[in-house]
Amino acid sequence: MFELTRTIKYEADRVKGFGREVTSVPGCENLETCIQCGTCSGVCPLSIYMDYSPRQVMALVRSDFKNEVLRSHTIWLCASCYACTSECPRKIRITDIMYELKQRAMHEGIYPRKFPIPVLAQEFTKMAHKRGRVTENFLATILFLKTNIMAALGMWKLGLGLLTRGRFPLKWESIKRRSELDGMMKTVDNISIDALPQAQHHGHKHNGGH
Amino acid sequence: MQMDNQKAEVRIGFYACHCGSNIAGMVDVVEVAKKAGKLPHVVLSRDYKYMCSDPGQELIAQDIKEHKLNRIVVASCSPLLHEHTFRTATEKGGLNPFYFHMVNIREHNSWVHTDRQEATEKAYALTQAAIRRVAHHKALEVKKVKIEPSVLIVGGGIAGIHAALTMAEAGKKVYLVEREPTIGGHMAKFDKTFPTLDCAACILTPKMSTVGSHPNITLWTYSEVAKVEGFVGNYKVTVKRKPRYIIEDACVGCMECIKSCVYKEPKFADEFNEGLGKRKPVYIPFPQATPQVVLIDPETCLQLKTGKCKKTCVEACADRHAIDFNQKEEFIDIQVGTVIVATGFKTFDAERLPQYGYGVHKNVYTALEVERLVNASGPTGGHVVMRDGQEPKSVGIIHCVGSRDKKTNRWCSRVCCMYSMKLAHLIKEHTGAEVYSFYIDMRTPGKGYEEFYDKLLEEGVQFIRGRVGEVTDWAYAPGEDGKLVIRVEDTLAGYVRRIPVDMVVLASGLEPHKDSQDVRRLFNMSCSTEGFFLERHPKLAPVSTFTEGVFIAGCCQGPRDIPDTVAQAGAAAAEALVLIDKGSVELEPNTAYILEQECSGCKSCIPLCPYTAIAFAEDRNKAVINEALCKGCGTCVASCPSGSIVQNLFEDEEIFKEIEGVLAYE
Amino acid sequence: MNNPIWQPRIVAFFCTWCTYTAADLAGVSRMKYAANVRVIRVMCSGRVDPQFVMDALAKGADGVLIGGCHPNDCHYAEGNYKMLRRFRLLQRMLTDLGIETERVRLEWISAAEGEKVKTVINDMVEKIKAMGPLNLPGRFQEWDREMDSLEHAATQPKESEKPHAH
Amino acid sequence: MKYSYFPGCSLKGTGRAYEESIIPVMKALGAELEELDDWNCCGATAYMAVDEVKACVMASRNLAIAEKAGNPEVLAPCSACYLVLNKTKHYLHDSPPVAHVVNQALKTANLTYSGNTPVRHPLDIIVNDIGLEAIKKKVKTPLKGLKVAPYYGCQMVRPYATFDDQYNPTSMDRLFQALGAEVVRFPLKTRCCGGSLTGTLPEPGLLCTYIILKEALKRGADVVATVCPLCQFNLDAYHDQIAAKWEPARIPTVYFTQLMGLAFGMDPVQLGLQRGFVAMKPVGQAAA
Repeated sequence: MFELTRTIKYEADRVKGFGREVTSVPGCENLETCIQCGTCSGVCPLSIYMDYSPRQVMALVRSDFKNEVLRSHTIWLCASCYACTSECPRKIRITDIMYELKQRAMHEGIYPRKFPIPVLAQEFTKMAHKRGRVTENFLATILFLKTNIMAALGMWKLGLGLLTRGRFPLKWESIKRRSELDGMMKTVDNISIDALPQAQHHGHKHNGGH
Repeated sequence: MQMDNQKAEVRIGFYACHCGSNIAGMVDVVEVAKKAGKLPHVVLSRDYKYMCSDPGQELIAQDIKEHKLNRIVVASCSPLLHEHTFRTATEKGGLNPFYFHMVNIREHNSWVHTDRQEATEKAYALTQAAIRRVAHHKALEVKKVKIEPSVLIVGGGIAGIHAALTMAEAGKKVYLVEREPTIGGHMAKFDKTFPTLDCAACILTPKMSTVGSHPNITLWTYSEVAKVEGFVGNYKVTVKRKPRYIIEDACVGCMECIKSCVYKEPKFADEFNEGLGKRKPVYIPFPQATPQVVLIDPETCLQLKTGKCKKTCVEACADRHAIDFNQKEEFIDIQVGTVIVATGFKTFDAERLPQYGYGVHKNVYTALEVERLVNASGPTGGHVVMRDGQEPKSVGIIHCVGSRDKKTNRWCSRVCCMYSMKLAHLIKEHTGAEVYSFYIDMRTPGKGYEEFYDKLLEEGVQFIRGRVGEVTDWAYAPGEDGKLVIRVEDTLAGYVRRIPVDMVVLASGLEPHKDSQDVRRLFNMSCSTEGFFLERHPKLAPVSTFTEGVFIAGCCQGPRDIPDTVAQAGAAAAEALVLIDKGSVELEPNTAYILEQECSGCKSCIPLCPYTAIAFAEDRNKAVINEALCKGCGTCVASCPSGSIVQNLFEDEEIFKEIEGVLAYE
Repeated sequence: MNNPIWQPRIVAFFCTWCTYTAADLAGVSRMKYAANVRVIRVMCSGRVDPQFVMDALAKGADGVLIGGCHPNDCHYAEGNYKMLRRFRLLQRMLTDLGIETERVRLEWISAAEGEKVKTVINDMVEKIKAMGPLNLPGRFQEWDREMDSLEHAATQPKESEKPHAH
Repeated sequence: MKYSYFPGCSLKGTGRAYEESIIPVMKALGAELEELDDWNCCGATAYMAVDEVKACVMASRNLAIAEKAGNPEVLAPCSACYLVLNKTKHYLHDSPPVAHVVNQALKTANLTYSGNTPVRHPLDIIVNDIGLEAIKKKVKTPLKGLKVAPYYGCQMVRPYATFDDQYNPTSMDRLFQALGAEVVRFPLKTRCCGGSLTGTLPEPGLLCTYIILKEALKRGADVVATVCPLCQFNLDAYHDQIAAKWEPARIPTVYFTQLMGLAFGMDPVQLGLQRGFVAMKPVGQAAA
């Protein structure tokens, strides 16, 4: 008993213009010249866990398969080690493209929900925004509560270890001038980067906050 | 010559070429011709489909006669392409060819612009400039230069060898200059040649020895071109002969000196075997080296280094007296009519890609090293044994090392796919090892090449499409301990794979020599952006350069395989033969002369001339230009404070009129 | 001057061996660039007389581009150096005349650098567009008029006490 | 020499030992670290994934505060902070629109950014400015017999590698040799430690960590030395999980500054060495 799935892609599956949109973001231009050699996947320490290899992500972006790319685990598995960017023979800044795709996935709200990595990014951002600093152990606690309560229980031993070694602060770290940072962020919210003259960034900024 | 047109009425004929749609597609040539027809002195203005065609040229000749034209302007392609054609047509009409001027509205206009109105406007402006200019043209006479019936060939690889033999067989005097102690180049190091797998030595060495013994060929190995002066037909070349500490004429190649050297065993890295074998300080690069003359390496020879040696070699040489420890660098001047540059390539230095571990892991080899390993006359006698003494059971060949990579060399080196497959075949044949070939795209465009690929597939070579990420010696999975592990995405199967192998072969790409820029300057050639020598035209003049009489052949122009190299060498030889057999070459009459009545005798022009063509006549207190020495750059003209120097074809008045013309549009 | 579609006029002097050939290469490679440049071919950049440059500006060019071989690559050994030396003098002269030195540009472009022809021309057109028209012929007329009025003033004793027109 | 010191969040929490060792070591070398006033989180890799403009704003607040502080250079010991601050500098330089927004935001806090204060890693300063000769002079108890696997991680050498080779960095190798230690050839010196994945997706994250630890043991190292608090945490804190998943790979992981402190004859507790999960064998004392 098994179910067959059709894997064919139709032209209607493409979101035409998506590839161009990504490659027109500064830093992502070279993607157009990808020769699909697979060096990125070959050097990526995490490619072995990815649903699409980094090389495939490049091909999918270029061919406008927006939904496939933004839903992929690959972009979230990228740990930003920059090995691919360093090695790419076409000088494609693959890590930056992954960031670009992460931002788009967040913005479109189509990232995998229970997947802990985008949740971490969200929570991290929230904490950094609110307090100006990140207290790692609290962040980890929140993360586990949101994604996998069992994992949190499994980590109690690590927490205890950190505590006894003085590496588990019991109070929140934060900056003194929280309102200053808040004001800065509000300023950003009020400027639309796309409305700026000579803006090279294309309509993907999402300064409206989350 | 012709009647003196100077005082006669100027009657200009103008022709605008459509060049099919090449020009007419972007420039309204009909409009340009129509407007040009209304300009002063223009008697006749036409547009025509293809001016360079026979009927087009005929049209000019006819019109000159019928309409009594005495100036011709053609607006078409680049003068570098067809100026000669139209000058000939002008001459055919009975006019001095230098009453012609050409307007470039294709390369400089229709092909590079996108707005029809702007392009047309520009074409008309350039036309006006030419029409104003041509009125001031004068009848000139071309200079003919005799061509010395000899050729200098730089580089003794297969390209140089083939060109030398072709020219020598045609009865021309050939000077073949090679930097290394022997000719043969890279090909001499190869074992087999793809795709036929015939033995490289078997097909090359007979040609080498013919070069060595041919009466028309003077072979100077271990020599370099130091200086080149003059121009087509008459190049004066200085060749530097490095001391090999052997009197070439006296040495018979008996190699007794090598046997008797105080070093009983070969001790020093052998360059010919890519450092895989050893040689003595006195050595011959390989048995079939041409010339069959030994040489002494001053870096390792005891006598040359310390002056303290028993000189057993001299004893062994006995009364031949071929060894001369006092030999010095020598410079020889020769006179040649033409030059063929065939300086070849250098292989990419694999250490520049540290992720592949060359120089770190001893069982990582370059392809050229493996050529020596599989070669029966190589350091291991043709046994593929690695630096650790083992025969490999599994081998990974990595393509595109230093090719198709924006961080190193952008180009495809063209030969690596094929030679990698050849090595895969040979390694399999010699050792029965499992061979993996990692490629980005398999490039086999050549006669019998794709069939060779087929053969390799049948032989069971594992072809994996993916550029290798890294070669490491850290083991993770079972079976990886003590091996070199290749990590790669198998892009066709869709998996990242780790493949442990005993030996890694890096298919290094081809690149220009480190000193290619110096060679280029020596012969006044151009380089393309990559550093390979630039041909005059990529399609129609592939072995010519921008310097008249200097031709190029082989990999110095770009990566290519042996068949293409030989074909190109033949072509270069043929081009050189054409020049020589023609006996003379016509030079542009663009030389400068002095208007004596204007010259104030200030001498400021004299040091400016790089050809010392300007002398000073003390008796008259005037500068004098020697026309035979003048190359026509016009630098003195631009610098003369009294305006008393005139350059033919580029007179001040002509250029001022051109400036006026290009700015005369509305 | 208020013409909204004003297009700069640039006269270029290209040496036949390097830059002219490079421009041919740009054509063969079908690169696209602005149509404002009119090329005059010379054998060597060393042939470019400063008078040519001044003459072009005086006749209405908004800029002049000189293209030669890279240093050490001159077909005639050192014509490009001679040009470079002259170019520096030329720039001083332009400054004295109150003309922006960026209007006259010297570029080394080898026969292989078709791409550079494109970028240099596009860049120069952009920059001159930003600077606006030079209009030397117009200024000459203005100066002529001033000179006339001065001469006029000098020949008319009655107005001689008047201060100069500006 | 006085440096503006940007500790980053980790050095106040899980990476306390890094701060505890770097301050005395730098002091011993004559360099004073002045902590940036009211610094905030650099944004790390996570913020970049959400909003790159805001990430730049976060980072640039620190850069602007540093400019105000007036010291010629900023020292950022955490590789992630080092990368993010430098990356932000590149962004602001390359993208005028982003720079515009950032400058607007800074203005509301009475701050300005000119881009003139370099952000440097302490390893760079120690090896290239202070120099190995000066360091050798400070060594009181050479680390004789200690085999160190130098682990550089990714973000210090990639992609803005300015002071060392990104394929085979050697700054730490040379440093430890100067301290008298033996450096093992470590092919994984720039391989990723898994970054924040160890916390989010244990399987892939911990595999990265496990591979590095296992190889260090195989190469005969006594200790792994790091330049980054996240690397140190990943290599140090998950031994139980690694042992449960694969096999034990117990080897201590310390900061390079801790090894320097030991060689300079400082007290291990003062250097925070007791904070590691795997204790380091006492060295140096025997030689002293």
